[in-house]
Amino acid sequence: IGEIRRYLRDNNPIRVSRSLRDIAYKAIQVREVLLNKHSREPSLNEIADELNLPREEVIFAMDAIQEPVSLFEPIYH
Amino acid sequence: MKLHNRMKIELMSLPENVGLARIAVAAFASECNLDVGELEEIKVAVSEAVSNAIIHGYQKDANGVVTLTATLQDNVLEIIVEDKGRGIADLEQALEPGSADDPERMGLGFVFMKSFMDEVNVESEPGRGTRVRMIKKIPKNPQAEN
Amino acid sequence: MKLHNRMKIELMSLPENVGLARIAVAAFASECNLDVGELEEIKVAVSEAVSNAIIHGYQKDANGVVTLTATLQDNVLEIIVEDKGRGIADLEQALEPGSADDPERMGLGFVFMKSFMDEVNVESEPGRGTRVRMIKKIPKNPQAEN
Ligand SMILES: Nc1ncnc2c1ncn2[C@@H]1O[C@H](COP(=O)(O)OP(=O)(O)O)[C@@H](O)[C@H]1O
Ligand SMILES: Nc1ncnc2c1ncn2[C@@H]1O[C@H](COP(=O)(O)OP(=O)(O)O)[C@@H](O)[C@H]1O
Ligand SMILES: [Mg+2]
Ligand SMILES: [Mg+2]
Repeated sequence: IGEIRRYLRDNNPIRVSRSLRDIAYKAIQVREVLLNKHSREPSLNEIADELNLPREEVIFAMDAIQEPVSLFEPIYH
Repeated sequence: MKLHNRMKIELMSLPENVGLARIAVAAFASECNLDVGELEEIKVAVSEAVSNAIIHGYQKDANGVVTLTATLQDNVLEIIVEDKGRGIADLEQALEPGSADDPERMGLGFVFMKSFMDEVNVESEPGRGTRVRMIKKIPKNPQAEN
Repeated sequence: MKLHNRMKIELMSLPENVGLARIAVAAFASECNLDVGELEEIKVAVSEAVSNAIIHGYQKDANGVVTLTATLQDNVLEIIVEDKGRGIADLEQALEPGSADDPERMGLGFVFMKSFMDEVNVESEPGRGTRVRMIKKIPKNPQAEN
């Protein structure tokens, strides 16, 4: 347990927002690569597979780099 | 009809929960093998419906509960967003573009929902609440292996 | 005690919903300004509890419903995972490491939950279901900006 805990901690002294941004940018790059390779829009599953991440992690990250509320809801900004 | 998956979420009526609803629905829909753009459209539709429940339904009273139900049956994704808030008196007018009651708002929420989803039904009763039911047909096989 | 936020999620007992539960909790907890390691630990604890409900509680019968409740009150995050499955006959033994009923499993789920969360309580009744309540103290101000 101690080892797993150390693994989780040591690799991640950073803020969540920062790590999500990193994943999101990687996802955007991978999407671009797959798009060029197959000449079609890749599915989220394909992007997640390529990144070796669960697809919900990619969703969470991609969402984090967007506006917190919908683009069309100016009221909170 | 084969039921593939279902989830129900109850959220406090807080602006930060719009993001939560959006991520949960995207994660739910992601088993349908959609691409990022298709997921984005579903997320926008859900954001609009949940924001409406919070802003208009409960008028930002955090104690309200917004209920989101997502069901995946055959190739059909159904999303229902419900509130027990103040309801809509003139539903026909509310569904039109630019019907915002506040000049700062664009009044495009329902328009987005209708353009991003294949079907949108709204039921509302003044003083009792609103229920928005949205349907999206999934072009690909839901449980397809990648 | 000030209630900051609450959500309740009901999920079908499907393995793919473990990821959904994990990400919903991550989104919920992300307003607590945790670092990645802390958030990751909470996600592991939730994954273990939800997996147990699906694998052991409902023995993979997809019709079971797993309920996840998350509450943020003052600096305390409470997570409850509940199932109406077969329950645990010998709770004391189940909480020990290596108590797996299947030699392929490690029997470390509860051990992880206990080491990653500040408090873990399990209630269970054979034939009626199991309820795991986990508490995490949030060191920082919940609504702090990063
Ligand atoms: N859940 C709801 N409860 C009460 N009123 C609502 C609800 N959803 C929408 N409305 C009403 O319908 C109108 C149009 O909604 P919408 O198209 O999203 O535009 P906007 O939110 O920008 O005003 C709102 O201004 C509001 O009066
Ligand atoms: N929700 C549950 N319903 C029924 N039995 C459970 C539940 N959660 C745990 N158990 C029992 O407790 C044991 C220990 O659980 P855990 O520590 O997670 O180890 P593992 O899941 O690897 O067996 C399980 O093997 C199972 O017998
Ligand atoms: Mg709106
Ligand atoms: Mg386990």
